Amino acid sequence: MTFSLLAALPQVGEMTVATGAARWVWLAVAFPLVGFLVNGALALKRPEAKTAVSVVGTGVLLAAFAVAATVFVQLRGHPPDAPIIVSLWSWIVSTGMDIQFAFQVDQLSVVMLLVVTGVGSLIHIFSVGYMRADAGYARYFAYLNLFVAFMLVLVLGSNLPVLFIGWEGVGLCSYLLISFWYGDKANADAGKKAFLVNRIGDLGVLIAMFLLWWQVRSLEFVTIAARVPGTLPVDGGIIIAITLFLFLGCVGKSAQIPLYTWLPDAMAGPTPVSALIHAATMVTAGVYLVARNSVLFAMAPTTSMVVAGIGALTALFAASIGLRQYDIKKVLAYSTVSQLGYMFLAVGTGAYVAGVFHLVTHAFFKALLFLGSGSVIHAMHHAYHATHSHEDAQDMRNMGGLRKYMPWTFGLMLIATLAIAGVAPLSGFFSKDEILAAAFGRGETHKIWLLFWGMGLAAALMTAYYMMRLMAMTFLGDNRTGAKEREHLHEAPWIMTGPLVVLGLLSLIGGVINLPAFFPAGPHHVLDGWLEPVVAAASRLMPVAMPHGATEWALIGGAVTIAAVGLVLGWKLTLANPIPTAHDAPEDTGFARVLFRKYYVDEIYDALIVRPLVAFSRVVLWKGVDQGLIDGVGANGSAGLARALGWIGSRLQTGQLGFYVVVFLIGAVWLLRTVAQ
Amino acid sequence: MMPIDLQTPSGVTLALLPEILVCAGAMLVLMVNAWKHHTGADSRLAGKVALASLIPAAAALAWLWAGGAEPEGRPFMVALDGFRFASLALILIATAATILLSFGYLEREGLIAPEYYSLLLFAASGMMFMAGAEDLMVLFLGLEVMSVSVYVLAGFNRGSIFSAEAALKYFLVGAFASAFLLYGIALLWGATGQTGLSGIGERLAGGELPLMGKLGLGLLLIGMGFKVAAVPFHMWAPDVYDGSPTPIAGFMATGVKAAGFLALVRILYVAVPDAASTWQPVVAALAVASMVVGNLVALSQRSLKRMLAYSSIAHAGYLLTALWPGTRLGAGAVVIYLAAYVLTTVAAFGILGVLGKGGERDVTLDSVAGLSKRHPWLAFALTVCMLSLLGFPGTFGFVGKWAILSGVVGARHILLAVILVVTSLISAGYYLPVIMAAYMRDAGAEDPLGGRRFDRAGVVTVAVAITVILVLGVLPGSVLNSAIEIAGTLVRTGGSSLVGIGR
Amino acid sequence: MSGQTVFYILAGAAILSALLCIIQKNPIASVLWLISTMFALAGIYVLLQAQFIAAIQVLVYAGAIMVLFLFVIMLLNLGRDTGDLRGMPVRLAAVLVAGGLLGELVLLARVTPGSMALLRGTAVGAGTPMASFPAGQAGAAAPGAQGVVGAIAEPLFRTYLVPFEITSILLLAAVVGAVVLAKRKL
Amino acid sequence: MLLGPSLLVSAILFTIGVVGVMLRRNAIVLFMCIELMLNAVNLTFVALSQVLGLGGQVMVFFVMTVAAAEAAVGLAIILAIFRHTRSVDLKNINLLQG
Repeated sequence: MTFSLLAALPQVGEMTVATGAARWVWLAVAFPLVGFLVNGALALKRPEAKTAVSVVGTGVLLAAFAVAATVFVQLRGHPPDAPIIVSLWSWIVSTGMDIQFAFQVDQLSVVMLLVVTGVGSLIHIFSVGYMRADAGYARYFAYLNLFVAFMLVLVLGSNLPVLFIGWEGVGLCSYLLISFWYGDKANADAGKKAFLVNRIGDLGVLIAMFLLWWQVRSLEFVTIAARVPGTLPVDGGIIIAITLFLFLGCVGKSAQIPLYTWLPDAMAGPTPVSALIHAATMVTAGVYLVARNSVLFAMAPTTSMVVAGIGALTALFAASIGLRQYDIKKVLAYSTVSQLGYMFLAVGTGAYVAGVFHLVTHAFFKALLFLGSGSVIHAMHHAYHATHSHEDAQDMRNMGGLRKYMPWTFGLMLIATLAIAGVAPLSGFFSKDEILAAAFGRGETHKIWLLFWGMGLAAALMTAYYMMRLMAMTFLGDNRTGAKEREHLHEAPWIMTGPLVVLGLLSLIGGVINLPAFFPAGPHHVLDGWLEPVVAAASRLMPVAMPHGATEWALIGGAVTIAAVGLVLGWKLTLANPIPTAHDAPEDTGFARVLFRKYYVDEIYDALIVRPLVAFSRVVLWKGVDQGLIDGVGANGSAGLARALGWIGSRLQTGQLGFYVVVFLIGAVWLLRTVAQ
Repeated sequence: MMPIDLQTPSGVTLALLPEILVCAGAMLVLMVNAWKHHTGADSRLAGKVALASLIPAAAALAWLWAGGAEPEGRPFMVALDGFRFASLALILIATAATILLSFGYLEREGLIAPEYYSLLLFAASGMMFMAGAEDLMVLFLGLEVMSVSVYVLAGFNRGSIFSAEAALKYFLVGAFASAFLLYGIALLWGATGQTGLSGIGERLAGGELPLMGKLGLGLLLIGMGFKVAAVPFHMWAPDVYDGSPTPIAGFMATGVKAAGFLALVRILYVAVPDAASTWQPVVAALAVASMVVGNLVALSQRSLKRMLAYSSIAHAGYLLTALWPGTRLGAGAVVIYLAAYVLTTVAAFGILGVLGKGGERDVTLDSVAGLSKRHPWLAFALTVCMLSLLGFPGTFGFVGKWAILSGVVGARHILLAVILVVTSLISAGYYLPVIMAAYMRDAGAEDPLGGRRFDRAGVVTVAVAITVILVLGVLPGSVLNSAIEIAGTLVRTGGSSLVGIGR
Repeated sequence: MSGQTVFYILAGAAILSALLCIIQKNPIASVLWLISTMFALAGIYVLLQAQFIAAIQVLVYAGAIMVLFLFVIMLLNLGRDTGDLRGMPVRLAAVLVAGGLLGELVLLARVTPGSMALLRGTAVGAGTPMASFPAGQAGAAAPGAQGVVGAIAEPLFRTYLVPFEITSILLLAAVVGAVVLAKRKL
Repeated sequence: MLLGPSLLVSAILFTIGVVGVMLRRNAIVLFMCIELMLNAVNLTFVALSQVLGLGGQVMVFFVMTVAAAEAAVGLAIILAIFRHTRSVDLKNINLLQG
């Protein structure tokens, strides 16, 4: 039966044949890929050709964006009834298995396409200014282009294996980019950590994939969505297992509890990388995966609750760590983790559109914040560089009063701060409000969602606080950089500020893509309508009751108040006392110290998991088996002679044939006992 | 269709033509040796003769395969089915690649003894007998021909104490394991009265294996477990690979392992498919142990050669996992994974061969640091190898892992699938640093290759292997199909129902 | 003296010699005890009606192969090697592991011709290689005639032709290999 | 027919050979213990051939050939290592490890 099970069932689920621009969607992947090849070749052969690298590196992204825009226009003009599948070639075809290398063009993937190429283009342009002086300029752009190509494969893939190529690929690029400045061991370690933690998540995706194959005999998203509701029981063990394993992948990639620790470390890479990969695109892949498989998650309410719970918890937890960080990028890193938590709260609640909406607005304002911080670090770095100082260019305690020197950066980052804090009518306000309202509305079906909503609200307060604290410490008050350095502080060049302006505009008005009904002006619920075909099936399975009328207004009032309170507190408390520079600052004490040390999570993981593993391998395998058994059992001190000759690597492999034979025989005795039973 | 009567001497000759031609090649090389025996050019000539003698063997194989040779009546002594032909093709590929990679290596290391190539061909013929055996006696003798030749090849670098030690260790443990294997054959024969694999299968059809047969099967598995370096019978492998000349280490990791697995598939799927409840737990346990131990210990290796040795142990674990289901898909997965593994490993050992000298024992991560700057193509090839061994999507290795997982999940052993995935995640911990070092670390002042270069044969071998890995990673369809088709020929000749099918 | 008694005496001698072989510190003594085991086994072969095998056991195994061992030991002048056994803990471990192995293999003692009756009836039936060759009826010969050289030669050159030819390759490969390794100068 | 007792003797001799392999450090003696194991298997073949026909005796013949081939190569390998270390004691032969 196993084999006949593999016989291809007819593909079910509607799909549309590609026409017009959609047929050429693969160009969006091909352009960055070509960029990677060209820049890679330049990196190897002529790394000094920086102008060519800049033109190619950003040009391919703009071209990809043009493709995305064209496809978007086509879809807008003629909304297809079902996803358009652009099949490029038969990838894994064998009896009973037909996996096409195919792209799926529908409303959701186009949104992602636009975000990745659009925000990606801006960040590429910014990088031209930011990385210009770096020796590895061409290599940097090669990796960045490759990353975008993989990211687009991820969002465009029409089935899980193709998505997985992108999923693994972005992980690999992330690893390469985090450890871009590999000379510093900490950076290389951060890259390794990111890769390994991500692989734990990837494991989940792989297992989910095989469970799906086993149960549904297809890995095409369209087919899965069509077939699963009829074949698997709602909230049954299998569907819960599948969705939980998928979510494990999301937890790894999107840095949720308990696998979030890699993301703050990932800030070791260049700042534009943090903006592109660790804020705007790759880390949101988990949210995308849930939205893409919304039908599966809607069929597993238990998993959805776990998703929402983990999301809410992460939002709160990460925000609280952000309260006491001094490194400007670390604050933003924890902020990203926290905002991703919001997105998972949304998709776990069943508000898939709200999740995607927040994903989009977050891409705008978080990219802006990261790039803005990049400008600040750029300025600080130059200042310290000019005076040969070795102070930390990223420590906010060394900043202060930068508003004077960098007015554009200040203004634009302020917009982003207000947006992330949820001040009406900026983009973040609408998306965050929609998530919180959905969570509150779901409280009617299960009380626990009220708790999630409360956690989201508390996280909102903290968000407003730490963001304002960041702004106050960086831009307000007196400057603490140092007298000599001060004169070297200046605004970044236009090639860097330009993208910031665009992002500022988007952060400002980004909410327009999905205005709520109560908003006095503009078209309402555009994104809701746009994504309706994608999430309709899931919404029917798991409807979201949005609050209306007085409740709605009360919720909005509460949220805005909380944002305002947070902002004011952040501003006043931060500037209430003079801030010592990083050099002179006393150690934090009490709970502040716990927060600064990020709840000691890294240390706890280290103590609970890493060190026992190392200790196990060292003590048991080496000390116990080798030194104890081998020496103790008395190979006449041969181990000593061996050590003198220089031991390499594993200590169990003693080189003693007698020991090998004993191991062999123990295995043989065990094996014979097993078969003789 | 081309029925061949294996009962007649002429039929057997026809069926064994590829093996016979390889043996003839070995003897031809010996004759060339008798006159030309002294210089590097002589050695090269012997290599060329050896390589050329593979061509008629391959042609004979192609003729048999394309003609659809099949036994008239019952299979006898030697199998005649698609699975054997595919096995022979794999072994011929591994042998040809090893010969090509040996040209430059032997000259550089001053190993001027043209007998090398003749022993290589003897070993190849042994592998072919073994993998295509329809009878346990043929299997045992083929294994001995292979082993005896490889024992000598491991110690071929007579000036090196490491090479001598590798040969001694391999020989002593190998002979020890052979005794187990032989005992297993004796008991399996005693339990069934048959040495023919399909004969055993028929005798057992539907019945239970008597105790003597179970013990025999267990002992057989021990012997084969040694040959494929499965934990806990693996301890020899790192030391022996380490001490052997690098092309030979590659040959052991590819040819010997492939022959072992192909023979194992034949034994388990043709002779004892009905005793699956006896061997499946053992295979599963060996698979898990190999995957865990191989990958974990590989993490702690500094020398790339030893790292590859432990990695080959881990890959034995993956292959055992592929073997586990006992289904057509399982046999197909073994073939496809072996193909991916052989190609990748041949290329990896080939690259290793130019990275160091004097046996490559001292090649570490530092040796590849900054390789991309000076030798971008070499670094690229190394990267592809590591990614394929890791099972990264887009490489042939991924397709192989995919096939294994499909088979295992299809046979409902989720735990085994999970362990395979987890351990291959661990393997990222030692494959990726190689890529890291090649691309991201700065080279020292000296050229990492120190003037060593691939000769043309080496470049062609590695380039072809890398191209195939990439092309089949992207377009694996036809290979997957034919692998399953090939597996179908084996399962059909088994003539009895397989576990998994029918559930 | 019945055949059974002789068997047990020879079996005891074989086991005792084997034990002495593995515990003798002097390699030459080990070789001699191993040869003694082989002679005892040859005796058992005669009892089991395998006279030809008994003959080549003495001629080839004890006579040729073991003499080769002896020769190499003498050549390397290893006669006075002492302290050749591993230490006490290893001995204990070895005995334990071997006990486990023997505990499993000893189950074979329960096998009787009766328990194999099912096979006996079909041993030379359609399924066996021996019956495959029309002329290969040797297997059906009476047990008493089995020791005859011809009775073995028949299947060897007919049924087992392929393995027989492979042994020729094996010997050639071994000779080439031995020469490559042992020759002082190539 | 002495089938059971023969198989038992064979198992005992095989085990003794195994013990020897574990116990001995002299490569040549260790190799002799492997020969002992092969002899034990031969006894199994001969004993079973009483029931199953002459095939078993033919196999013994093959096993002897294999033993001869292994002896040739094995002793050559031992000679090769002796040239390097002036000893065949396995305790000295552990350069490869880790």
